[in-house]
Amino acid sequence: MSLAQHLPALQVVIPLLAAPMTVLLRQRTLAFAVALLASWAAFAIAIALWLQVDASGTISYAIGSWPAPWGIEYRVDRLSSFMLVLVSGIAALVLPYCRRSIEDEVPQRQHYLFYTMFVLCLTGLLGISITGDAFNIFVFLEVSSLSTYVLIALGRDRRALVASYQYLIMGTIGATFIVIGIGLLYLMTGTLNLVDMGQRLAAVQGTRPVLAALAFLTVGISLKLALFPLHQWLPNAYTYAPSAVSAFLAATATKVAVYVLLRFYFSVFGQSQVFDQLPMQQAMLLLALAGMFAASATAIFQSDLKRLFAYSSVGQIGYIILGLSFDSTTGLTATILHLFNHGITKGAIFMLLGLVALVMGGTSLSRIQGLGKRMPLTSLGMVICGLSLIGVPGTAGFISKWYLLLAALEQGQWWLVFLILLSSLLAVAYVWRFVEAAYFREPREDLDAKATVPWSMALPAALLVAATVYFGLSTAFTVGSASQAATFLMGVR
Amino acid sequence: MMFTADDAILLALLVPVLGAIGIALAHRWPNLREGITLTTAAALLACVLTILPSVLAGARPTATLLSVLPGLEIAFEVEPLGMLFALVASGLWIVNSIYSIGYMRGNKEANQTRFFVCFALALSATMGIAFSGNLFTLFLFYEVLTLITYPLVTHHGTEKARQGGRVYLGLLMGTSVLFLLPALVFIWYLTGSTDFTAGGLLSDQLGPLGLMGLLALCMFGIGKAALMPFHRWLPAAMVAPTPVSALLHAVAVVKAGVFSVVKVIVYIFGLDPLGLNGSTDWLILLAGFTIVSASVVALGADNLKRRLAYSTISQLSYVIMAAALLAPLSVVGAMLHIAAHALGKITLFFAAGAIYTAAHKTEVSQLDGIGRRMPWTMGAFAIGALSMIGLPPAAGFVSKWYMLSGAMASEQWIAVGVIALSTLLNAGYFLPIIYRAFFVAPAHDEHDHPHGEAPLPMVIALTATAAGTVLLFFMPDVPLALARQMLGLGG
Amino acid sequence: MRHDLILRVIAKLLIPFILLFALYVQFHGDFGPGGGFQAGVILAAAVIFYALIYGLADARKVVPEPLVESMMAIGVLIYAGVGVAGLLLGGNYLDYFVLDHDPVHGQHRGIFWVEVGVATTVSGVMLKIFYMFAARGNADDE
Amino acid sequence: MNTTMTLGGHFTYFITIFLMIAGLFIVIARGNLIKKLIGLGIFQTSVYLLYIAPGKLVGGTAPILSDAFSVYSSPLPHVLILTAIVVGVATLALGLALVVRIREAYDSIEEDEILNMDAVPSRQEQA
Repeated sequence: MSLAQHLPALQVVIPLLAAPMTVLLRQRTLAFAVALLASWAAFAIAIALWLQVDASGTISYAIGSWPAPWGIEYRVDRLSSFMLVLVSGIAALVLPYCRRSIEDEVPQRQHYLFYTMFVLCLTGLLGISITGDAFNIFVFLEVSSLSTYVLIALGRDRRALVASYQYLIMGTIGATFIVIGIGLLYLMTGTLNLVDMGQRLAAVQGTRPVLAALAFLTVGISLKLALFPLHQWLPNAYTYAPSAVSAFLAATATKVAVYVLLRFYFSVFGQSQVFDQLPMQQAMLLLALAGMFAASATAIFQSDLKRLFAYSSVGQIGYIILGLSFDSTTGLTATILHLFNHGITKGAIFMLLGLVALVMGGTSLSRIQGLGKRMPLTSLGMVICGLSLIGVPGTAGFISKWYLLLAALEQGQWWLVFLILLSSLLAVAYVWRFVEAAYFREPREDLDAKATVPWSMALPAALLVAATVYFGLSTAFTVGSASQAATFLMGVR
Repeated sequence: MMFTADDAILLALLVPVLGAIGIALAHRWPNLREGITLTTAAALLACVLTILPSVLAGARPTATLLSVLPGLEIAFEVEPLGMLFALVASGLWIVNSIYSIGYMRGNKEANQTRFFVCFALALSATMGIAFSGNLFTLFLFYEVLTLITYPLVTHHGTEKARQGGRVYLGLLMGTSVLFLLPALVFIWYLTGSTDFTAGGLLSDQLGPLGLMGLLALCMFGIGKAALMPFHRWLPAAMVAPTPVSALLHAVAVVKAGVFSVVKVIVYIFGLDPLGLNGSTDWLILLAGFTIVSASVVALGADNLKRRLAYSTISQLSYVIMAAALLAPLSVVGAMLHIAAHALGKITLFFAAGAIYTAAHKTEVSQLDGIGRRMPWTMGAFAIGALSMIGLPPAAGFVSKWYMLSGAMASEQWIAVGVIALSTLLNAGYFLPIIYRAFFVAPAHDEHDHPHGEAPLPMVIALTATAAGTVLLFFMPDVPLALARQMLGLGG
Repeated sequence: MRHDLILRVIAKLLIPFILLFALYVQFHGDFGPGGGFQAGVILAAAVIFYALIYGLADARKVVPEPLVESMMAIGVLIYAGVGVAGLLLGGNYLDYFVLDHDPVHGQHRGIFWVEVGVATTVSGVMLKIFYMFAARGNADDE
Repeated sequence: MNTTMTLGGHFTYFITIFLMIAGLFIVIARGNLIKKLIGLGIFQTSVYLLYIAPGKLVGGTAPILSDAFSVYSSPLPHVLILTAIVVGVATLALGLALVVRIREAYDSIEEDEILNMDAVPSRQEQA
């Protein structure tokens, strides 16, 4: 028996096993240790899987040895291996960060449950990325969503409860839409295996139930990925959740939802069906543009940094969907790239904001005046990540914007080029609200720094900031994976 | 020297960064900090000078840092134009540092460490622009320069300074992202590369209209060149301390702008392909318009720094116009003008700063008789003004000469007319200042207080640059040699 | 409700049978309708019934909170453990065929333990939910 | 005749859609947090029907192997929906738990009141 052969199962099982262990141990340090080990193991496995896929192509793993169309299949292809690396990598960084971060933000006796929920959420997200079964996607989606609701509700502000409730309602509606879509597909094809489903759909292409399924799935997933105007849950959820949770969610949750969308569009429906039968391209384009402008413009007028960057996330999701709407390999590459690049950038930003919240006692713009003097390195990190959001060269955000522009140019849509760039100027505006407050206003006298910056939080944040710069300069991994995944998806059918 | 010219390129980028770190670490000891600044400046000049001989000999030192995407490397290649720019910038940094020390201390400015750190980093970015081997690298450092100089512009942190900073950043970042970036992506899309190529990177991928459009994107995208209507940032940035204005106008920022313009025209589009179908006619007209209208605004400006700022806008467009003429002679003129204007304008700003420090005066109308109290300062100012107007014995004469010859050779009579007209306007707004300073009796009012010259470091600095202006008139060998190198005319 | 004698007596009589029925459903799951899920709920129902009649405090003495929480965890561990056992014995994850010499026996064995896990977790979760809601807001009642 | 047959044959779908719309309507239109959850429950339940109804074969029996029967209903939808029901229960439980805590924190379970309560302090914060 070789261990390498079972990596796809272990990818999900290890964090899944860690969840009950943390409950059994009850003691927060032990629970933390278990969660940490599990997330690091998951990251190692994800990298190993990525290497395997890179070397020898798609891996298929039959759960319970039931062969593919009947049993549940775990399927690791280029796209999912890339997602696995992103999700588990962020988790591996956020977990050590959690320990100190939640000390102030979550009651102590709930700490071990926090870790339980965290690894459960990780399990769900990894499961979505790895499974090749439509219904299994729904199950893992709910595993991650339910634990997310709990994690958000742990925020110390009472508004966290309302935010969590709203997210629960919206999320459940979204998930139910997804189940309806899957159900309709199941009715039409009699299978739940994604690949099998894709092959059988060819026979019933364009029939009304299939189109209805497409519509239901699109709306449901769009709710989950916070596509404008289905994004209302997101700003509150990110604002009031504990910092570590905001960081993890901002970097992974919506991204995995985008993955699900890509998976259904390209592996199941096939790009021709999605874009020819319904005016998806135009709809996506419009919504993406609306998101890019409306959400970014809203971000400018926020007075709390967490909320500001939450709106910015909605805007950035616009870019991700915009890449999809091009219906070209370059556009898809841009989508997948931005998925990753925006994930690490936003993760870093929310981690840094956690530090700010810890030291300054909050993240409102009036509180962080003069931050450049009090927390010079943190502010610098924020600026770097802000530049990545704008898309300044030398940062990860530039690379994805580059591909987005390239995709627009390929189709000769100059007006889109300028719209993309105009909206990144909006990003300049909201990032500069932070810069001006942090560097060109004097610190408030009445607020004292509450704590020093603990290295267990600073180090993971610094690593992510460094990654933001690194992936802006060295793109072999990101662009390589993304373009391979895009070519793979476009060539599926 | 133990290292080759190739290494010196990377070293030139690294030295200011190391200097900046040193400055930051030494923030408690101002004397040590300033010592580090000066040492770094000297070391940088030494680095640049080690590259000079090989470039003069016709070599093209290169260095590649890393490849971001296929055909999109951060790569450096020193060619004559960049060499000249680097020489000017690094040379003037030393002078500017001496001056800054006097100015910052004389005016008891806050946040001096941040000031010197950003200054050093800005120089590193400038070196990156000067030595960039492709448009992507240039763009990268161009943006870095914008960001690094932003804290310098908003140095005072007042509402006015923030406002100025917003305009500065908004215009520079806005134009570069909105116009230059798509141009960059488009060029890469067309050719799979952004390398600066002798004779032009673009061959025949585009029709005349497309070429014109792309040129327009590039020209408007390089907002630092202050081509109208994207010139507003320069006056807005005048809220900064004077050494910063000197840096912006003479050493790094605007020069980076016109340098990029020349580079793009010569190495991306190529003189010949552009000349074939007259794609630059509109640019000549626009640059001409900028020259004349900026001069007219300068004529009416009472604030000294504002007048100088509009003078800069008009002088920058000389360079753009000269490059747009596409005649080899005028391109030589453009290169020379980068050096000549740098020396002249830095002198003028130094003088303005010295007047502010010693006499706390900012308006032209207050300067009656100041030349008697500050003879060195106003003497240097006069030389700088001569250079701006283009009279001997100042360097501005040489560059204007080449430009005019180029314009005549290519029979662009509009350009000739613009140069002539603007020379008159230049004289119109500079000579009265000199006249007031030396020949009008000082008005006595109660606010006046007795003062002499500015602090010694400032006087030394401005005298040095004034001397340089004169020196360049008599010995333009190095810039000329570099210019001929660039155009392949032989040394 | 404390002194409602009839209810108390009936509860005492009924609860053993409810528990027995839970076990029946649990073990009959192999052959007919039933299984860990239903059994777990019935098991929890017995305890909830007890709590309704005798009060939450008494129920907590019988089935203490930490036990409930552990049940939730242990059930999942059993389930996942069966999967890992399949892994260790040379099959894929959750592979029942390899759990015994004979694949059919292996199936039996695998399902049996999985159902045990399900029953444990389900009853744990039901009780936990009940405890949480019941304890809310009337702490002095306990 | 034909239409009535289709209507009759598709009656499960009509019920499904009715439940779906009704549930969604309650979620959107009601301000009471508990009622919203009830609406959500109805909405989810409609989906169970959507899955299970097509699995039923006329004349088929429960899928328990026996010599007496040869036609069985499809068991797979039931298995799927069993999972979905668990998920639904979990969601409902969590939602209710949140409502309990919201009530403790705000002393209200009406959405507009809660939003009003939060709007005021945040304005003060900005001032």
